[in-house]
Amino acid sequence: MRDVSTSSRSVPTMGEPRALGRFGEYGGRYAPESLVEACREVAEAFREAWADPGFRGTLAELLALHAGRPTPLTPARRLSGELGVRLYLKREDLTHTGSHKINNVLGQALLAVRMGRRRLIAETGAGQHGVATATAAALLGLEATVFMGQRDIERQELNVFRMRMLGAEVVPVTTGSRTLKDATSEAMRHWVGVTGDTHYCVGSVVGPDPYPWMVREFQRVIGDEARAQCAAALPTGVPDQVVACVGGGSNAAGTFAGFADTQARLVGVEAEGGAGAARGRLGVLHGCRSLFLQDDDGQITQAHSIAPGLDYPGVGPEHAHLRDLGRARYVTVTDDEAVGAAIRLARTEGIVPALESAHALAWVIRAADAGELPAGSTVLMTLSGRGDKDISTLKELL
Amino acid sequence: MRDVSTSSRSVPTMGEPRALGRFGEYGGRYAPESLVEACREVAEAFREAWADPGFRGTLAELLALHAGRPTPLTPARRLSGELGVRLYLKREDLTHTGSHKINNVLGQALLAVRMGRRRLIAETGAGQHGVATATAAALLGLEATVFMGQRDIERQELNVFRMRMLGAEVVPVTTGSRTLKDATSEAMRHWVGVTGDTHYCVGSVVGPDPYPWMVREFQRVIGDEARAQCAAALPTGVPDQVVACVGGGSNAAGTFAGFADTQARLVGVEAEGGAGAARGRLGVLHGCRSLFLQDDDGQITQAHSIAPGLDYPGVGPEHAHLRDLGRARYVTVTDDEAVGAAIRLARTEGIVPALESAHALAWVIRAADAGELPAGSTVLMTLSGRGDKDISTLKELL
Amino acid sequence: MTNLTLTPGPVERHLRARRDTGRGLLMPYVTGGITPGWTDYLRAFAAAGADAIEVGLPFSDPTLDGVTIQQASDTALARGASTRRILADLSGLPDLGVPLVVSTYYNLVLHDGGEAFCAALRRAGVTGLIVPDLPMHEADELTDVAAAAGIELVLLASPATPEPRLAEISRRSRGFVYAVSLMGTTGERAALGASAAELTTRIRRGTDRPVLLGFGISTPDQAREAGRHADGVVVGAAVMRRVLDGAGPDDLRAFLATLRQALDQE
Amino acid sequence: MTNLTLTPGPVERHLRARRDTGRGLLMPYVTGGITPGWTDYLRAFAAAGADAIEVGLPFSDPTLDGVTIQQASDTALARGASTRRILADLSGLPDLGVPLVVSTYYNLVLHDGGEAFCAALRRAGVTGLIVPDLPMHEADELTDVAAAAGIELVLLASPATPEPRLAEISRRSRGFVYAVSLMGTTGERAALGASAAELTTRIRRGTDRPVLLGFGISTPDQAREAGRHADGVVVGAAVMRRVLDGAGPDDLRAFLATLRQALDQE
Ligand SMILES: Cc1ncc(COP(=O)(O)O)c(C=O)c1O
Ligand SMILES: Cc1ncc(COP(=O)(O)O)c(C=O)c1O
Repeated sequence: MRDVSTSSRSVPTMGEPRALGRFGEYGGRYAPESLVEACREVAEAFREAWADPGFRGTLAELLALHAGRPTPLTPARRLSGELGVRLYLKREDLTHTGSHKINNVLGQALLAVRMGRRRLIAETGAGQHGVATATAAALLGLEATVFMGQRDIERQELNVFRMRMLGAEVVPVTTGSRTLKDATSEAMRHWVGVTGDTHYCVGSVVGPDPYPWMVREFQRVIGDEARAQCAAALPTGVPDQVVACVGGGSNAAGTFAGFADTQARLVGVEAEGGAGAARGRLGVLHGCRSLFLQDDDGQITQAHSIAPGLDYPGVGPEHAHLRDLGRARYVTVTDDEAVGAAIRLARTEGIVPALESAHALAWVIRAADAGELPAGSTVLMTLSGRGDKDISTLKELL
Repeated sequence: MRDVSTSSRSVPTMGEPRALGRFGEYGGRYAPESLVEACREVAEAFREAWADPGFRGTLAELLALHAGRPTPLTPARRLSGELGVRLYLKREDLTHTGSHKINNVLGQALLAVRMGRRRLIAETGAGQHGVATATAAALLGLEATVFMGQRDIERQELNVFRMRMLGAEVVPVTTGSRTLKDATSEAMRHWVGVTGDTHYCVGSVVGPDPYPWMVREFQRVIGDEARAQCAAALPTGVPDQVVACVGGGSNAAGTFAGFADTQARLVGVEAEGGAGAARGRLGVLHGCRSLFLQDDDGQITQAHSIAPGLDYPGVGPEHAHLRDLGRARYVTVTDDEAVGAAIRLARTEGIVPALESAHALAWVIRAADAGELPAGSTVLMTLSGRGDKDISTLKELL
Repeated sequence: MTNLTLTPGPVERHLRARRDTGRGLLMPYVTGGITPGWTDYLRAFAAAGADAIEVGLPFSDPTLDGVTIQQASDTALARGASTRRILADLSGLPDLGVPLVVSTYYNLVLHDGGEAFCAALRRAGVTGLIVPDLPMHEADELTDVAAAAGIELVLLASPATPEPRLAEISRRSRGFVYAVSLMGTTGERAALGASAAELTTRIRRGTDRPVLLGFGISTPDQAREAGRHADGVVVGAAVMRRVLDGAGPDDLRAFLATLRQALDQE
Repeated sequence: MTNLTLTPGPVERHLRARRDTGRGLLMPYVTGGITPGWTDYLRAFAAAGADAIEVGLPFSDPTLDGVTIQQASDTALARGASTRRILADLSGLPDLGVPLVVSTYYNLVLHDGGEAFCAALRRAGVTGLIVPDLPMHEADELTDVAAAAGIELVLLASPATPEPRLAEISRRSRGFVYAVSLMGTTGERAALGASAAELTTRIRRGTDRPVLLGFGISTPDQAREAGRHADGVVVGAAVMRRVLDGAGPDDLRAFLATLRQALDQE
């Protein structure tokens, strides 16, 4: 079953990008000229901060004291029994605000303070990144404005109110598909006018350089922790499979980063209707060269997923590169499979996952059922967030 | 300010209760004869289990791997600055399912398995204990039935669906005030018929012996962790004030247990409309002798609180005892103060607390403003849960 | 400590005497204050051949009662019923020739304090007391206080009560032993559970005190069957459902007569 | 590497020549495919005295455009506009006497591949290209590919562009330098920002290539003022708002005439 040619290849993957923020042929800084300097400043500030033990220490402290890191590695005992594999869950759902998004946001908010910014802006889909941004802003005394598609505002009411309660302004975006893609465009438009005092806190490993790199580095804590926890908990030390859902790809990138130099097979799971990595073609959107869903005329098509955080027609450039390298593979699952997986995890392990995370699990279930995962193989899956935000969606369905 | 006569008194408080489950004159096992044997079995099983390092180890593992313990001790830096005190938050909101209730439930569910029970029943007010029970049941392969007042079902919709998603049956209780008190009565009635295979998982330090003692012991992890964390983080080692909200009183009891033998002043904060400890009189309800809100005829009156978890007319017997001893004091705050405190914490620290927990904070704010807490004094407050469940309540208000 | 050498009080003497004639005992229940003229039900009970009458003091949180008695309690409380008023109503009654036994939850006893409460009962002509949430191991003090006031504190035994404890309950109970027929709350049931006979047999092994079966006994057939094992029956929910449905004293008298007859046939 | 020694292409030659007569340059914009007879707008522009005409290829995600051009793009796409159809429409036009400059987002260029895309432009009579999300440091390859196809790739400069980079942009831009007048998206504004004059001055220090100010220039007064600093103006949203409101080619011709006049008065 194991594809030795792929997994034993030793590529120096998931290090710093090449010049101009390139991961293979992807990435770059395809920003309007008005944002180029702002991006450069972020890149420079990040590079300095990341090399500064003081910054790293402050961030580590915030992650520990405020966000609740490290998150546990939970053996999913009953489900493992049913599936015939050994499934471990990296519990990002237990972080403050309920998803991995907080890891990145605390990093960027701290960077914003270091850069003398007084305000954060962000796009959000599921609302998790928006809530995380509002949270970090409150914590560090910054202002926050969050752009959110009108459609997502409707299906993620809870998060909208949480953001407002935290003091953030939520700006409804009524253009295009009224989801994450359009919220991102609107945030970029807004940023152009306010670069002087405002940091754009991008929520995934997308956008112009340095975002894909920086966000992956801020999310690397998932993979680094999981690597150490696996080493302690697994007989084999390293899991056979490392699985995460992929919207823009930040929880996957952070997870994969911890295992890039191992024999573990990396699997990114996309929504059937938002499969940038699995079915996108080369393009440029939101500042980076990557894979995007497009029609025959080169127009970006609208993604469709029950999971708002996966409702994005593209994927981060590094994932496109990992796909080309064969280092990671990207698969898709349907809305129905994801909902089924969410219910199954609730019933067997007492965990209601975010619908985004349920995609990763749906693939594990399918692959185990299909015998694609040999009996007894070890699977590390990042549970990127908790399902509270999706309760009203599920309620309508069930 | 410090009341030396009280705080320096060395009483062997918060150990095992006296014979017949007595805390001073409170406690006892005032169960109908049909439940006496079941209570005795629980007491015996708990006593054995609690003395068994194997049981303790399994529980500790569940708490760590599944529930995300230890929870952080978060310095509330911005709010502390505003208040002129040093406020530390014990972050039970970061546990799996979002409140301290999971600590107790994992303990009782494990005990139920040990006792050969195949089913859990529980009462719930806010729904947090119900969700925790449903969660533990799913995790350990037990069935779960949760009794919940119709009024609470309406104001805690999210939690109702979470329980169902986790596979639990939720039984609406339409008698009396249709809140926690009535749900508790209904759970007791139901238990009488099913003691053979069903464990009644009481959600707070109330009910017949051994519940008040057992639940406090399962919640002691809050106080024990906080004690060690304070020792490491506070210049004084022990905080000046230890504050927690009190519904039945389990998060407070668990917190206080870690500090009972210190100089720290213990403060339990009740809802103005559910102030069993502060304003109740001696009575017996739900199996124990304690303090309850009653009218002139000895009828139990209905509590009223915006926080469903505090909407209970009584208090656990050990709190009544601590009050009599002067070891802890019990204060009340209004709905409005609690809502104000919730918003303030959101805006200053990026944490949306449960409305229950917001009561504890409201008192801290009031006491700091009133100069009752000397400038620079250290305050440990247990943040018993997160506010997601209260968002719809708050939304209607704000 | 409870004085175990006490001679039987009036309730027990009365019930023993009747039982010893071979008569199946009947103790109907009514929630005090349920209707304006609620004491008329007591007269009807006596007239129908009750051997003792149980008067419930309604409590806000009747945790051991099923829906019927919950509803009766709520109704009575909504009408303004209270310990004081109910006892006042009882005081006004002529001697019905059968003992009056009050039942209520322990909170109402504690509210006045055991001594005052029992004294008030006694003044109202009550001689027995049932407190379903005051189990044997918590009851010593009240047993003594009640005895001192001339009130017999009846203890309940349940199918779940294990052996040495059951004997203890039988021994310490005053008036009679209240045998809870099934693991459940009060309320009408389709049939008498097997646990009823078993429990009665077990109680009998340790005492010759009268044993009344209660909880769920709703029909003449059930009363007849219960009468085969125990000395008699307590009938609560079956009475109160009729009262809640609007039945007056005469209707209840007719209903109780059917139970009386069933018990007598045995 | 970009060949920096190239002689100016036709767009630049045309604009230089007109500028050198002292004329303020006017480049109106239209979203391709916005109406069935949309190319009539081009004729009207030429007739009103445009010095170059910008044709937008609508893109699904116009991240640098304000609401007007977003809406225009959506409308055109909903009508079925595509690179292919718009270029086909342009191919059918007679020579308008002024250079045609296409503007679009980089995704549409990449979609066909730079070579094929530029060749198609050239076949349609287009000689200039503006790609607002292809900044200078990413543009080398396309600059060369375009040049090889006879297309001048215009680079944008922004008030935020720092010094050495600004000179580099001025040097590497082809056709003209597109000076973004303000830190913002396209769209009409109440006034020309101070940044416009400043930026133009800074660009001029490094090049004598024509400099057109764009973004937000909406009125004759603004055009006049812009003309004082730069060699001319690009007018997009002010045109497109009128088109979206139903204005026909004649209306636009009249509007552009007012701008022409304003520029000429300077
Ligand atoms: C819980 C959760 N998981 C996953 C995602 C997808 O983001 P990414 O692919 O960047 O991890 C989101 C985005 O909102 C999310 O909220
Ligand atoms: C978050 C939270 N805090 C506090 C309480 C009150 O319970 P206790 O007083 O037992 O801690 C509840 C009860 O539901 C709760 O959900």
